[in-house]
Amino acid sequence: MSDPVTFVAKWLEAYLSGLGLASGWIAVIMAALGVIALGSAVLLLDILLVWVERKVVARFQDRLGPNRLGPFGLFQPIADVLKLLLKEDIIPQGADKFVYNLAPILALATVIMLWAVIPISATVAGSEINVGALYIVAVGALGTLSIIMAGWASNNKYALLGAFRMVAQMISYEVPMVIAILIPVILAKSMALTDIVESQTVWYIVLAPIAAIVFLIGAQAELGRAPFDLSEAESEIVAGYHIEYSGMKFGLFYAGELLHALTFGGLFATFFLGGWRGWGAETYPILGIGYFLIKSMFMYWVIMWIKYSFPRVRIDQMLNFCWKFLTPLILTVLSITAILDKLMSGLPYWAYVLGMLLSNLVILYFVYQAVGRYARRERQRVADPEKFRVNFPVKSTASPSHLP
Amino acid sequence: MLQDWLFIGLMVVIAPIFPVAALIIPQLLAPKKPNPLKSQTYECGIETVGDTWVQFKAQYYNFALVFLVFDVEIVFLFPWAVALNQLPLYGVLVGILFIEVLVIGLVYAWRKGILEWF
Amino acid sequence: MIYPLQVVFILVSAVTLGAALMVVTTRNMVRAALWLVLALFGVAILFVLLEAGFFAVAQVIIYIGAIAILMIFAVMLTRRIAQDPGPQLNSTWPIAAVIALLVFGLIVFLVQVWDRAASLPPPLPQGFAPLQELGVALVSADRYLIPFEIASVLLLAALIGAIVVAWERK
Amino acid sequence: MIPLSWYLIFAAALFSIGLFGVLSRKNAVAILMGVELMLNAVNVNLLAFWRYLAPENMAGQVFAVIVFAVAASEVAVGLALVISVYRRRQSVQADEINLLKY
Repeated sequence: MSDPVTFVAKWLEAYLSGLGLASGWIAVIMAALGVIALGSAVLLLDILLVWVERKVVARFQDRLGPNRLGPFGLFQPIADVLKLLLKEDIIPQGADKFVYNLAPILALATVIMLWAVIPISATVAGSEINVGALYIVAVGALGTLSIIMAGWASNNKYALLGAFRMVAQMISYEVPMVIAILIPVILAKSMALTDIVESQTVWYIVLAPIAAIVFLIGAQAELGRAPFDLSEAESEIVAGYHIEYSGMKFGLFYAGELLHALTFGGLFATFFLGGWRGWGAETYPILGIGYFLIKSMFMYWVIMWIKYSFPRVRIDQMLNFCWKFLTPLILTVLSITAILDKLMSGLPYWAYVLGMLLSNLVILYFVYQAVGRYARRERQRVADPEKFRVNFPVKSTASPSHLP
Repeated sequence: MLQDWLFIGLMVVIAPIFPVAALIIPQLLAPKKPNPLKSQTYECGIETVGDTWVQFKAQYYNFALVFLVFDVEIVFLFPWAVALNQLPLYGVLVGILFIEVLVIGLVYAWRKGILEWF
Repeated sequence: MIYPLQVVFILVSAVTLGAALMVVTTRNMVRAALWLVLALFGVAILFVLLEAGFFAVAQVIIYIGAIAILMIFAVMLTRRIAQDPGPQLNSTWPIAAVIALLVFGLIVFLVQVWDRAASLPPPLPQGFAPLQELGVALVSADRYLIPFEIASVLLLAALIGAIVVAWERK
Repeated sequence: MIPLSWYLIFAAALFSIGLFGVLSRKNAVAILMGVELMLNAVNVNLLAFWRYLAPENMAGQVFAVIVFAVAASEVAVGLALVISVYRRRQSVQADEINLLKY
C-alpha cells in the first residue's frame, strides 16, 4: 500500500482489459480518468485555498479572519461558492459576448492545464513530455491571452487599461522567468520535469540560488500580486481587467488567480526544491505526494508573505526593475552557468555543486554592491531632481504623455 | 512519444469543462432580470464618456517588441541547453555568442530610451 | 490507433482552415487576431501529430504568446482600424480569390502526380532524441551553425530596425 | 497512419487562404496576418517532410527554426512600419498609402 495511485490505476487497467477493450482505447480512457481526477483534486484544493489565503492574510494583518462558519471558519469558502453560484450574471452593454464569456473559462483552464506536466510523486505524473519546461511557458502565454481578451471584451476603459498594464508586466517578467527556468534545464540536461526532479540529488536552489530568486520574483509579477499589483491598483483603476465581471465569472478569475499562486509554488518546488524528493519518497511514493504538497504550500505561503509585506511599485519602477536589472543579471548567470557546467563536467559532484554555489555567491555580492550604489544615487536624484536630469533622445517624439 | 501527448490533448479538451460547468449552474439557479441601467459600464461613479477605444501610449508596443525578440531567441536556446552534454566547449561558447548578440539588442534599446516609461 | 489519429487530423485541420478563413474576412481587427490565435493553435496540434513536440510548444510561445499579442497591441495603438467603415476587401478581391484558388489547384495537382506523396511516416530510430539532435545540429560548425547565428543577427536587426522605423525623430 | 499528402494539401489550403488575405485585405495589419498564415503553411510542410522523408536529417527542423525567426522579424518590422505610417497619415489602409505610386 505504499503507492495507492499506481495501485488503483493498475486495478482499473486490469478491469478495463477484462471488458475486452483494445489497448489503445484503454490508454485513452485511463488518460481521461487521470485528467478528471487531477482536475478535480486541484479544484478541491483551490476551494481550500480561499480559506487559507483569507486566514493567512488575516494573521499577517493581526486579525482573526473567517471564524464563524464551522471550525476555524473552514466552511467559509463553501458559503462563498454558493453565493457566487446564486448571483445574477450581468453582461455589460457593448461587450463582445462570446469573447467576454470565453476569457474567464480560459483563465481557469490554463491554470489547470499547467498541472499536466508537474510530477507529484515518484510514480505519479500526468505526462512526461520531453518539452515540459517549455510547455509551462506556452500555457502561461495562453493565460496572458485570456487577460487581454477579458480587458478588450468588457468595453470598459479601466478594464482595457488594466489588461494592458497586466500584459505589459507579464510579458516583461516572462523574459527573466523563462531564462531562470533555462538554468535548471542546463543543470539537468533535460526539459522533462520528471527528469529535472530525478536529477536533483542536491536541490537546485543550492546550485542556482540566483535563478531561484529571479523565478520567485517573476512568479510574483506573473501573478500580479503585490508589489506588482499595478493591474488591479484599487486606487487607480478600480480592479483591473476583471472590473466588469461579477458572479461566477469573477469567481473563475479569482479561483484561477489563487490556484495559479499555488501552481507557481509547485513549479518552484519542482525546479528548485526537489519536487517530491525527500526521505523515503522513492520506496514509499505516497510520501512523495506529501513532500510535494508541503513544499508547494510553503512556497505559496512565501508568495503570500511577499504580497502582504510590500507596497506597490510604480509602473516605471516595475519595468526598469525587469529590463535593466533582472534580465541582464539572469543573462549573466546563464552564461556563467553554461560555461562552468562544461568546464566542471569532469569533477566529482560535490566539487561541481560547490563551484556553482560559489559562482552564484560571487555574483550576488557584486549585485548587492551595485544595488546599494543605485539606491543611494536614486535617493539623491529624488531629493534633487534638477541635478540629475536625463534627456532621452526619443522623448520629444514619443506619444504625448497624457495618454493612458 | 505520442502517448505522452495523449494526456496533454485530453487536458486541453477536458480542462475547460470544469469552468464551463461552473458557469452553467448559475444560468439555472440565479435570477435573471437584465435592464439597461444595470448593464451600464462602471466608471468611477460617473457615466462613461466617449469611446472605450482610447488611444494607448506607444510604450506598450515597445515592450512587446523587445519581448518578442527575446522570446524567440530564448526558445532557441532550450535545445542547446538540453544538448549541452554532447557539445564541445566550442559549442557552448557559440551558444553564449548567441546570447551576447541578444544583449547588444538590449543595450541598444536601453541607450535609445525605449525601455523608459514616461 | 490508425483510425482515431486520422479523425483528429481532419477535425483539427477543418477548424484551423475555418479560423484562417475568418482571419481574412472578419471586419473587426481584434477578432481577426483572436481567430488567428485559433488557427495557429490548430497548427501547433498538427506539429504534435508530426511528433515535433518542441515546435508545437514553440509555436504557442512565439506565435500566440508574442506575435498575436504584438498584433493586438498594434491594433490598439492605431485605434481607428478596429472600426473601419466600408468594405474590408479591396476592389480586386475576385482576382485575388482566383489567384489563390489557382495556387491551391496547382499544388494539389503536383501532390497528386508525385509518387512519394502517399508515403507513411517511417518509425523513428531506437534511442533517437530529436531535441538533443536539434541542439547539436544548431551549434555544430559543419552543420547549421551559420544559419543559427544569422538568425540571431536577423532578430537583432529586426529589433533595431523596428525601433528606428517606429520612433524616428520628426 | 496519416499519409504525407494530407499534410501537403492542408498546407496548400492554408497557404492559399493566407495569399488571398495578403492580396485582398485593405488593412495593413490584416495583410501581415495573411503573411503569418503563409509562413505557418511553410512550417507545416517543412516538418512534414522532415518526419516522412528524412527523420535522421535535422535540416527540416533547422529550417523551421529559421522560419520562426523570420516570422518574428517580419512582424516586428512590419508592425513598426504600420505604426510609423499611421502617425504620418492617420491611416493603415494599404490602398491609401500610395505616395510612391505616382
